[in-house]
Amino acid sequence: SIFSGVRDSFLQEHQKKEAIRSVVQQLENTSCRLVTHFSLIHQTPHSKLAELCKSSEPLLKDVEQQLSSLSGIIPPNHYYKYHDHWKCVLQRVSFMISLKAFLESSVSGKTSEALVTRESVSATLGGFQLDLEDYLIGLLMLTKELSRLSVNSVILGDYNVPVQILSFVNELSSGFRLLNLKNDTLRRRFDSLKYDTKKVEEVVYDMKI
Amino acid sequence: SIFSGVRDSFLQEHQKKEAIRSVVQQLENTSCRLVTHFSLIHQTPHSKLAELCKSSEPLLKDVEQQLSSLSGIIPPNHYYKYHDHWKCVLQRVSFMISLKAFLESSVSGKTSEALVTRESVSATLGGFQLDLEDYLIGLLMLTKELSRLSVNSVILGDYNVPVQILSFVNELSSGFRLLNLKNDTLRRRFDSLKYDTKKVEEVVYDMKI
Amino acid sequence: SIFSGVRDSFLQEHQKKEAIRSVVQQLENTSCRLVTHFSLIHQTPHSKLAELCKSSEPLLKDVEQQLSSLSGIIPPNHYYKYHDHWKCVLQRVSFMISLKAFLESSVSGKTSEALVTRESVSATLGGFQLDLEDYLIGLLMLTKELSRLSVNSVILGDYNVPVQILSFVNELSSGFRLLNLKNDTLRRRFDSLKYDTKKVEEVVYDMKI
Amino acid sequence: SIFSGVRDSFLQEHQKKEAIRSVVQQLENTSCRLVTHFSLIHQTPHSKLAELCKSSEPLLKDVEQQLSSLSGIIPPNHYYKYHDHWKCVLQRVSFMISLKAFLESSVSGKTSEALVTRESVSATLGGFQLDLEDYLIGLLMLTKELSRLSVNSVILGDYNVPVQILSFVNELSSGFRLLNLKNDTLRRRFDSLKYDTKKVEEVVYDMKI
Amino acid sequence: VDIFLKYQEELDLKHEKQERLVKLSRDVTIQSKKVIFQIHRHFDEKEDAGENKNEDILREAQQKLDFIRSSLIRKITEEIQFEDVGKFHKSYSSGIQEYLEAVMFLYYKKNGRLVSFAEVQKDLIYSNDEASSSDKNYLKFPLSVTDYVLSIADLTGELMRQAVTVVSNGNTTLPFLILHFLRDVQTFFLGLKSTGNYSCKKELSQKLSTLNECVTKVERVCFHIRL
Amino acid sequence: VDIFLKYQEELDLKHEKQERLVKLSRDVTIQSKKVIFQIHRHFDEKEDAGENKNEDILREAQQKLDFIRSSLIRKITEEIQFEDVGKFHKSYSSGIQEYLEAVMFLYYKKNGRLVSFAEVQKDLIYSNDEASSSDKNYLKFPLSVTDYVLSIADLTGELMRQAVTVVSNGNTTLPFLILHFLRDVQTFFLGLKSTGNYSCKKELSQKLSTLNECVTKVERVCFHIRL
Repeated sequence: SIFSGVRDSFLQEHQKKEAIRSVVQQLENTSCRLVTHFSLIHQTPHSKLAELCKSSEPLLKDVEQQLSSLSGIIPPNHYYKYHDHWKCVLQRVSFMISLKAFLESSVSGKTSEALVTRESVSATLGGFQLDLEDYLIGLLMLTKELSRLSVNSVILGDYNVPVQILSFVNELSSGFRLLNLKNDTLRRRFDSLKYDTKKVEEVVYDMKI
Repeated sequence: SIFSGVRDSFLQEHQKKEAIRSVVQQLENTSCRLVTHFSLIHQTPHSKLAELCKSSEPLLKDVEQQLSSLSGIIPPNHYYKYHDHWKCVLQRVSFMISLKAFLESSVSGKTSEALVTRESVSATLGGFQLDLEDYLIGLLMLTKELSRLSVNSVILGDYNVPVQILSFVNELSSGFRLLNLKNDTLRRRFDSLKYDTKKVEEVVYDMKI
Repeated sequence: SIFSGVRDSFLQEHQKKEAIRSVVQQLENTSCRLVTHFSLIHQTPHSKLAELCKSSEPLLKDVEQQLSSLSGIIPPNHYYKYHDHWKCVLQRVSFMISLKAFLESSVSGKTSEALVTRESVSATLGGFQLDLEDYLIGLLMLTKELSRLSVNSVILGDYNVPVQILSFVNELSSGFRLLNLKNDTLRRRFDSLKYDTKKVEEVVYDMKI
Repeated sequence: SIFSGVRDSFLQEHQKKEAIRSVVQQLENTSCRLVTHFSLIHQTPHSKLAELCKSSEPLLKDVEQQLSSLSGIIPPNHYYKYHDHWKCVLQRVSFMISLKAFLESSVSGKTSEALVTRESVSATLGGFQLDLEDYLIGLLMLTKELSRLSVNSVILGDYNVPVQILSFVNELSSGFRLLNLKNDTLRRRFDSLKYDTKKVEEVVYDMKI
Repeated sequence: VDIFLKYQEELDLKHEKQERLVKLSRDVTIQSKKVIFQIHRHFDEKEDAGENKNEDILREAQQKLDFIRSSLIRKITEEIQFEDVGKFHKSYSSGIQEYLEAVMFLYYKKNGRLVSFAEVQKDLIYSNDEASSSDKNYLKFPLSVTDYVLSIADLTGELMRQAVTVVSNGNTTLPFLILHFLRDVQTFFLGLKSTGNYSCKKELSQKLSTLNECVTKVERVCFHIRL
Repeated sequence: VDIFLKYQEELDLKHEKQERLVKLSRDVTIQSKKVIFQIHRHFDEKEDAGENKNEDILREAQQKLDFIRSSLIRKITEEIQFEDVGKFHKSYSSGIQEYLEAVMFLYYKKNGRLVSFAEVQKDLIYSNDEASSSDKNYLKFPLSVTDYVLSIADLTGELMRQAVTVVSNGNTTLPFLILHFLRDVQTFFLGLKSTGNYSCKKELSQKLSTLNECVTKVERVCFHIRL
């Protein structure tokens, strides 16, 4: 009958969503471990940051593998149909990857590599598709974290870091100002970027005095 | 008829709830007096904190007694049926007990005793059952209070306290990050822990400068 | 540390909730099938109702089995901790069992057996604990269904059924009025009982005219 | 100090409210019994209505006594300060008294006495002040009940009652149309009066045919 | 910062496309609603209004639907042909649901039963007259099963209204046919619910409860006919 | 039906009186807010702006408050003089609270402490110049303790703003005085809470939490002064 075909489609859809949910839950656990790992930056002296970044890589490998399982479930061209399921966790992972890039450039002094591109994040994710807005939200999470890091670097005696952060945050700000944002999540998070910038400026100003 | 039996059950249930409500109201009054008592920490110099803690003990005795009355009313196995009635007040009392423990360790310098365990809180409550989440929420209320205390200690000239607080709050933060929190009350309050930590960091930072 | 113990508790708690959720989901599916099954009463002539009731019994057996699995998961004394998880589905199942009892008494003419007791529902559920309020809410769902049945019986030409329903609903109404209901869910649903009664009265009235 | 005086006022206020609440709770029980008593009108033949009204009088005596206790608690000219506490129960009692008056006039045939005045209700309440809006809401509750009674009178074979009800409801409608109602509770309830009137008209129309 | 210029372009293009799709979807909604009203007007007529006039009205409705399909929905299809399925679904789904409702209503009126998913999907395949895409000589609108199902629920509301209307014109047969159909749909929805954690749980639950109300109303109508 | 004509009149009179009171209350609010802004402007000035100028501003504020009292609040008092206390309270309480806040703010500025309930009530007793009511030669506005308490909570917001302002003008003493005062108020509110199920529980809880925020902000100010 007409109805039974529809019912079958619904059942298949249901099973696919359950499969997605299961992989996403694993991803969330890994991303949680990543966040815990990188939360140590606020207590880690600059000389040990390279090591901290290095030791996060097995976790990023796990992420890559889990995303590869996820890719196996999503039918071609149906990324956005299920996007809501992994949006949040992907933003967080993207945030972690861009944080790692910033820290590594801070250590190496190659400021041109401080900002990781969307393509580069996606590559680290084993080529898993990354929505532009999710990548941008990840960057805004990064600036929030860096504003806090600028305070803690001073406590740790690393007086160079806040200056690097300020320059990076200023660059991001001018970038974001180019975008025509609608009144959505991105817009609201962008508003807090202004606040984060101000905080970093105060730290650098306090150090000058 | 069936309904006259139902009616009796309803009457008994009603009376039980009234009895619970009445004891819980007394508990709320006592917990309010505790909060008022400990609100003085923000104006009390470090040398007088031991005394302040000591003089809170009669109020804690009252709490113990009231909880013992409560235990007498709750039928066995029905703790969670009425849990919502005392959840809030128990969180607040647990917060007060963990605040007292922190202050005492700050005075004595025994930093290993700064964090009181759930078992220990429950013992202070005369053995009254304390749900794990309620204990944890109590700890998160504590970090909020301590972030405020770090500011006021500086006003009082006690420059050592903010450093103690920062170390304690950092310990708690790493502890909480171990937990895989879902999107519930605990999670939302945990987010404010990050904010509190940031505030304490800024205080220590300002002192350094 | 304190927190690794907490973490273990959280994991166990999480697993328990997942196990409960999984069984409850099965229960929901079965209860949905029960509702679908009994939705046929509105198209079934009175002479075939006995058969309809009979053929629902395998589904009720499934419910019994699933509740028995559920009992295996809930630790003793923790019924009310997780009550919210199965409250709704249990109300619906209780509704179905009391509907079956009413229909069977309507067929056999034994009006004294029209109203099933809570003990009897609980027995059909294999002895699974049934909260008094959940049982009563099930009865109020029943009156709503019966008010609809009174209309459809007339369409089917079964003119005796609305009279039976009116008498049953009146009995229930006087029962509920004995209870001193507070301003809660039960109270609100009781208000709709008045409305249902009125509808049945109008059907009987229309038949008289 | 300035504060201690204020605190005393608050305590006294609190005690007064507790006393009021306690009496109001008794009133609610009595009014519940009144409602249960008069719910029998839908199953009582016209010849027995006089008796039913008569036997409600002890309950009304209870109400009078409880309201007299209430009067003893309220300071002179402070009726409206605590009005919210007894508003609902007084509306219901007023509804019951106006229902009784209507039934008695229906039995005696003195249609001029069908509508009881506010002064008269207040007198039955032992002179307790009755807010105009509460009295009017009581009347609107009455019309709802009477629209249901018109249906049930036909079931009971009392074909005269619906005609009396129609005439009464029409009179009330023209009365209410005189009032300039704001967009409040009274207004919303008045809208349902139109619906009730329509229902009674249909019953009388059905009987004519 | 240069890279942000690229991001700016990508975001702007997406927003503009969303905007165009929302506008097209609104047009689809408005036009489809008109078709539904037109069919309702048809039922307002007495049953014996004459076959010819009724057929005229139905033919006109069919033409309007053909127009919606070949112009508006075709434009939507062109907009999304190279896009990921689902990326812009939210922007146009309300229009598509309204269109489906109109198609189903007309089809029910003509054939007394529900049009199948395959039939509706078939109508939404267009020949591709652009030379550039030589590998693919047709365009297919990606119809979603969820939209199809939600439209069925909306259809029941129209049929309920119809049952109420025709009875006051003295038609005492159609309400029973409609009741029968609505109960089939109700059983189908209940069945969907019991297949488990189906997609769009919340939306379906809402639709199911209004569907139940519709059934109850048509039952009242049939009850009064029977008495 | 005749009786309904009487009801009509009673309802209309009540609604009209409510309307007049709401309007008066709004005027009181507007005027009182102006006074509060005026005092704030005063604090914007440097501390050493000269005693004379400051005194002028305070005197002007006092005159405006006298005017509010002797015209607007007097009119309110006349409206409700024969009414039950509380019957129209909701219609005018927001204006009265704003007035009390202004009175408290000015009084704090002049005397560095809280004005008592009795003092505010005393100012709201008017001589009655109407010949008709010979038995009572004065009119008294029935001040509610609750309104008084809620206004104290609002006052703390103004004082917090003041602390932030003066510190940027180099005044490092006043913030500590204000902090001390706010903490007293905080303790008082906490004490009220522990006396039990006090009236207006919800309102007080809200005010208490904004009060806590004010205290925290002033603490930050004092912290930065101390460093």
